[in-house]
Amino acid sequence: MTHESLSRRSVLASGATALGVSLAGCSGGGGGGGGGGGPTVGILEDRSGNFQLNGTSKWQATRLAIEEINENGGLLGEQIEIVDPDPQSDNSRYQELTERLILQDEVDALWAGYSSATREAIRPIINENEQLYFYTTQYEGGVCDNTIFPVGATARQQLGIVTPYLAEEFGEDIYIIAADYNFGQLSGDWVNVLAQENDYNIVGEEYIPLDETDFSSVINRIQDEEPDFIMSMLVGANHENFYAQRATNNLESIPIGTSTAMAQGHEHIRYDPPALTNVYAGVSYMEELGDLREGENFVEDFYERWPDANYLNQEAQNNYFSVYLWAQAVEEAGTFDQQEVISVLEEGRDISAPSGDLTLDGATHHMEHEMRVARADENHDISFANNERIGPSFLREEVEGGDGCDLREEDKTTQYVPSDVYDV
Amino acid sequence: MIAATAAPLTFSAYSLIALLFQFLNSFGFIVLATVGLAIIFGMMGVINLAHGEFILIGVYGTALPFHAGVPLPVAMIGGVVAATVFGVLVERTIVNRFYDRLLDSMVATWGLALVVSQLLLIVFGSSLDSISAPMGSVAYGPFSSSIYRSVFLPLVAVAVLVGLYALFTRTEFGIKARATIEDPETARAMGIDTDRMYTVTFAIGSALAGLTGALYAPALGSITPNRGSTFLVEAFVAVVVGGPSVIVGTLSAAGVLSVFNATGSFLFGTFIGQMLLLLVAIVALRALPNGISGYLDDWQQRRRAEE
Amino acid sequence: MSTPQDINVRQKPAVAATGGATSTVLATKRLTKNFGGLTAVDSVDFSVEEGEVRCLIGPNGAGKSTLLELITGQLSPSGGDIYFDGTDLTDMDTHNRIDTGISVKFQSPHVYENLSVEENLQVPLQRTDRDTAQVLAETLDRIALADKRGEPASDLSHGEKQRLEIGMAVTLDPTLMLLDEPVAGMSVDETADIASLIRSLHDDGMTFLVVEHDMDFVRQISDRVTVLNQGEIFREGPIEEIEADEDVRRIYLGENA
Amino acid sequence: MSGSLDGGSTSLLGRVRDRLEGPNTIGDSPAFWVGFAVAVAALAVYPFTTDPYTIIQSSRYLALSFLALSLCFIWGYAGVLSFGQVAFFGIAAYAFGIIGINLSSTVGVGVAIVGAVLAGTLSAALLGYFMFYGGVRETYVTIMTLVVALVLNTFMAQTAGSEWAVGAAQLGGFNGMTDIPSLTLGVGETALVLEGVGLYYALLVALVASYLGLRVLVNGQFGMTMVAVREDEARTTTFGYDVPFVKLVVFTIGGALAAVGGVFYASWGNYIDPSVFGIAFAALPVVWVSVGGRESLLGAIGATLAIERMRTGLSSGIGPIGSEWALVIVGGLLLGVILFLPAGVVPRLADLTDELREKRSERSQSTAATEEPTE
Repeated sequence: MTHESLSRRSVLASGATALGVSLAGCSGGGGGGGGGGGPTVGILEDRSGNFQLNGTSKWQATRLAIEEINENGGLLGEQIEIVDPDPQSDNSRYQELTERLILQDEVDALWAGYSSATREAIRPIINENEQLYFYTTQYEGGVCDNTIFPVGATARQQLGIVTPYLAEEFGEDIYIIAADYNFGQLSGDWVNVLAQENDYNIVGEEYIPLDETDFSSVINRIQDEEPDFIMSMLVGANHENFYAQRATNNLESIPIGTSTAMAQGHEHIRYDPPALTNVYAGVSYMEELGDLREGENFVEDFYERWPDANYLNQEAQNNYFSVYLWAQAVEEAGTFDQQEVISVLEEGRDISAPSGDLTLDGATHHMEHEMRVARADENHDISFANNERIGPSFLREEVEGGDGCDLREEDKTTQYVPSDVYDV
Repeated sequence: MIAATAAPLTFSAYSLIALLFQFLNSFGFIVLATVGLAIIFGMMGVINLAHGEFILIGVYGTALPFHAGVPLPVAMIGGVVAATVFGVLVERTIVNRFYDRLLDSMVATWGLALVVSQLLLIVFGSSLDSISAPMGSVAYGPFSSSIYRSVFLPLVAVAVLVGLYALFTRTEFGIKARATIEDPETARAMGIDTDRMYTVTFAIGSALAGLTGALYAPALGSITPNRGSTFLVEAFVAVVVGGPSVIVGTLSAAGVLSVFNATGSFLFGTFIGQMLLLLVAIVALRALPNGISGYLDDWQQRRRAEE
Repeated sequence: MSTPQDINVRQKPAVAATGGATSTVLATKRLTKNFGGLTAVDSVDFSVEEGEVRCLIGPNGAGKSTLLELITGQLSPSGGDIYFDGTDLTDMDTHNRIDTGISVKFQSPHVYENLSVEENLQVPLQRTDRDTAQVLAETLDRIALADKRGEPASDLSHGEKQRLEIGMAVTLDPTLMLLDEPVAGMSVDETADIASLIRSLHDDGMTFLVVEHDMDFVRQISDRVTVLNQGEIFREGPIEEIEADEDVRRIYLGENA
Repeated sequence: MSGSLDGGSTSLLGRVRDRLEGPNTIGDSPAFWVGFAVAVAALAVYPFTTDPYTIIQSSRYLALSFLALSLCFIWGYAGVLSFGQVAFFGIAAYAFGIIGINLSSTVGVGVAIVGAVLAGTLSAALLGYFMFYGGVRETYVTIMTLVVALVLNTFMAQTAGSEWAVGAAQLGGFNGMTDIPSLTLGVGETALVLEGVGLYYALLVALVASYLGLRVLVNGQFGMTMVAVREDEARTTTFGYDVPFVKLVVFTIGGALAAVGGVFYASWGNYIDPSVFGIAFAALPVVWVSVGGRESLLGAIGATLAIERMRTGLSSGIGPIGSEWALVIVGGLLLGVILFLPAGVVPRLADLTDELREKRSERSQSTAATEEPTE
């Protein structure tokens, strides 16, 4: 059973334009349906539970973007309503709330979830209701799904910038440590892919349960292998202890490359130096980068709106720019109708974000990001290096025997993994 | 996918030392995580499911003053005091209603655990800044180990057990306590105020939980309100594997479990180490339903009988 | 849903309380139990004949309750064997021993406090294929608790609980009934009630093994008495003989005097 | 002859009621049954009065109610407190996913249902045998069941790689297993896929049937046996009951109930992940059953529906109470009930109505019996 009669056919508002994007709205198509009132946006980000540290700033940045749009006259002449219950880092609550936001609140677009597990938990519901959904966390990559726009950098983008940089700088013997679940394992696969492509040596590879806090034996093994650098895809508060124990054991001389530390959980601020010294993160954005747009100051605006906020992380910036991405598409489509908005998005768009000028790849629903290497020094001060624009090459050029995934051409609700293409 | 196991260490004298330190680290952790729970279980039969949160109060009680500028050793005393006061309050208001309803006491303390960890989140936010571990590390060959975790904490663990042994065998409290364990009714008939004994016991258990929290505050990395579970599972497992006798039980369970945990994670990675710990616990429970100390009691009796 | 195992109520041999050729119902061979250094039951050879009321007496710590618990299987012996009706019970679980026709009532009342009197009786009764309603009525009558059948057992007096518990054991229609100090802590009237209850059951052919301290009570019910001392059988014989025995007086009766 | 027919049907009704009623359940009065019928009827017409979202959510609560029934049955009636009932719930959910994905047909779903319930039941039987015949007792049982759930949690979380697949079904690690089929009724072309309202009715029917079935069970001989074991294991042994066997049977039935819930749950979200084995989820059945009343099957169901509804409400805040207070309220509720209503809410309510009724009948008796003022 599909909820044909219920699935969102949003109400069209006639109206003026806003936001400096040209093109006026026009008459309503899309046919009836639609529940109460004006356009509605759903935000499901964790403000309590395990992922609260990362989720809160995502929630804050999404609200900020929508409030800015509303202050500037709204979208298609209407004020956007926000529905944002707290899913409490609980996947079954996510499922429940996703159903609610789609069926009851009939949201026109949804921003939801920090972890990959959350995304997978709600994906069946998203698919069933053909809901436009922005997933903004940096992630393992490979999701090719009709109505989902995973706008965060993928593992291939993040690891692709930092791994070669470290190999160049320090040598080619790599020790991999990663969280023992989907994201960590697939990220480990990506490091292996990069090693194959560039002839690096993987001298050790280890996957660590998410609830482990003691890394003594891991550190002993690293000492035994003496790698040139470590690639760390550790995740969550428990794993952060690795960096503290690394400092205790004077291991800062071995640099660490990562896709997880600093840009999300701001470990470089929460930990005393020298724990994060010589950690190199492949990132699309960090608060320290400021705002690369002319005459805008995202960081200031953010802290003005949320004076108590802890940190403006990479994910929050993704939430922020993707709201504007959606708004532009709505303006261009002249309707909130999700299928039409998706069609506009699939034409591909450029957007000017705090992290730089980015491009949405219409075929894969992924972003071409400005990637950079962020390094923490012995005082945990951040410097950026090796700026490079990296596209979603895995989905665009590698999967399906090189044909790539093209959601404009065919319907798909799948996730590709490195082993579909590579021998890892 | 490449097999998710680590390469085994090169075998050498140094790696044996590393294994020894790994064992000490694990041993110290299990003893300290367990001893507060064990003393309450051994004396009162109550399994305190909020034990992890008691330890957490010790952690917060240490970290908050420390971040306010108090020196670490003094801050640690704050952690012990906070957990003790909290323990006495909990005993007087909640636990004392459940002396004869053990399963209910588990459920009640479980409810308490939910409330405490969430209140810590609401009041103090998602995480407190970490405290750096003192004492640095000792290097040998290619390896190094944290002095604090692998030397100092195991020594404290042994000192705590020795102290408890002295408390139970050398003091009036200890004699009364053992009488109460043996047979509460007779103890009451002999004029021992068993309710008071229980309160004091619970206070000691809470103080030990607080001490554990205080000691591990600098060894946890980030301090978050769900850290209690880090300790809880190991403590549960060790208490049921050890059985009702506090000192013998804790010592033997910590010994057995940390051998498996340390060897497993040393040779095959931390995942195997964790699984081994839990599986050993299940098998041990099945083989020795009253724990190692319960088995030793039986064995001693049989030995005596045969003489 | 039926109960795990329904026991077969055996056809009881028509043995009157007196006379007739008797056969051994229960026998122990060199039965021994050690606790730590203490030998509670020391190589005891002991037997109970069909249709008798045997009393087991002895000073505190003589091993009486231990012997009983060895027979029911709550303790496992350190050595020796137990036979019931020719069957070797030694390695049987408690619940299987009950199915061979033994019933037991412990020293302190062990009724189901939260169940009503009637439900208490139903718990053992539902394991038999006896006519529930009829046996229930008979038993309630016999233990004189018919008017309290609906009350929770926790409301009963000490004596009533003891009667109820004997009633519960009786509903299983056992060949041999083990009673551990059935009148401990009872008034004279209550004691007399229990005595007449035992006698009436005995008249119906039930065999009893009763551990008891109270010699007046023993006199009211017993045919033969076994004296246990320090885990060993000290004397055995008719009640008058035992009471007249100087050695028994010295070790046991002296204490009570 | 209509008269005798009437008589026949009343006595049939009477016989049915006899089996459903007894000392081990609350609510034996005609008023109770009328109330029960009204409540079931209200739940049956509920979908016509509300939106599809609410129905989908209610289906989730109903699926969780099986978990509550299962714990209530083993803890309330046999005194075995398991903190790991979620293990059998989760095992069945995963088994349903594995079989359902591999046999993707309507018949396959039927096989999956049977297979999954069997998997949950057998694992309960296995663990039960291991514990009860091994002499593991009381608090140790509680800890052991919890540890088993945690082992499954740790293990399942790391099964992300493609090597962790059973046929076409990827276990999916921490991210969970997706594409689990929905329940279907019937075969082939005519099969009815149970989603939305259909799933709701299937759950309602199954839950009412399970509830009534459990009532018959606990009020029968076996119920008496369970209660005897709960009250006094040693004594019950001396009546010839094989206590470990009784507990094993109870634990296995409990596992089966949890497994049924797990199948519904997996098909409800078309998804299952290792958090079903986690400590947070494991706590919930204990909360529901403690609050509702561990000796009240209906109380357990009612508390599940009420608490889960409240938790959903709290996730977007209720009035000034923000979502962050949800766990504090749930924990506080549990603590409060255990402290002040140790038997749970429903048994306490039943006591209150009994007292009220007694008082009223006393008053009416006293006014009827005597005219003179007694004050």
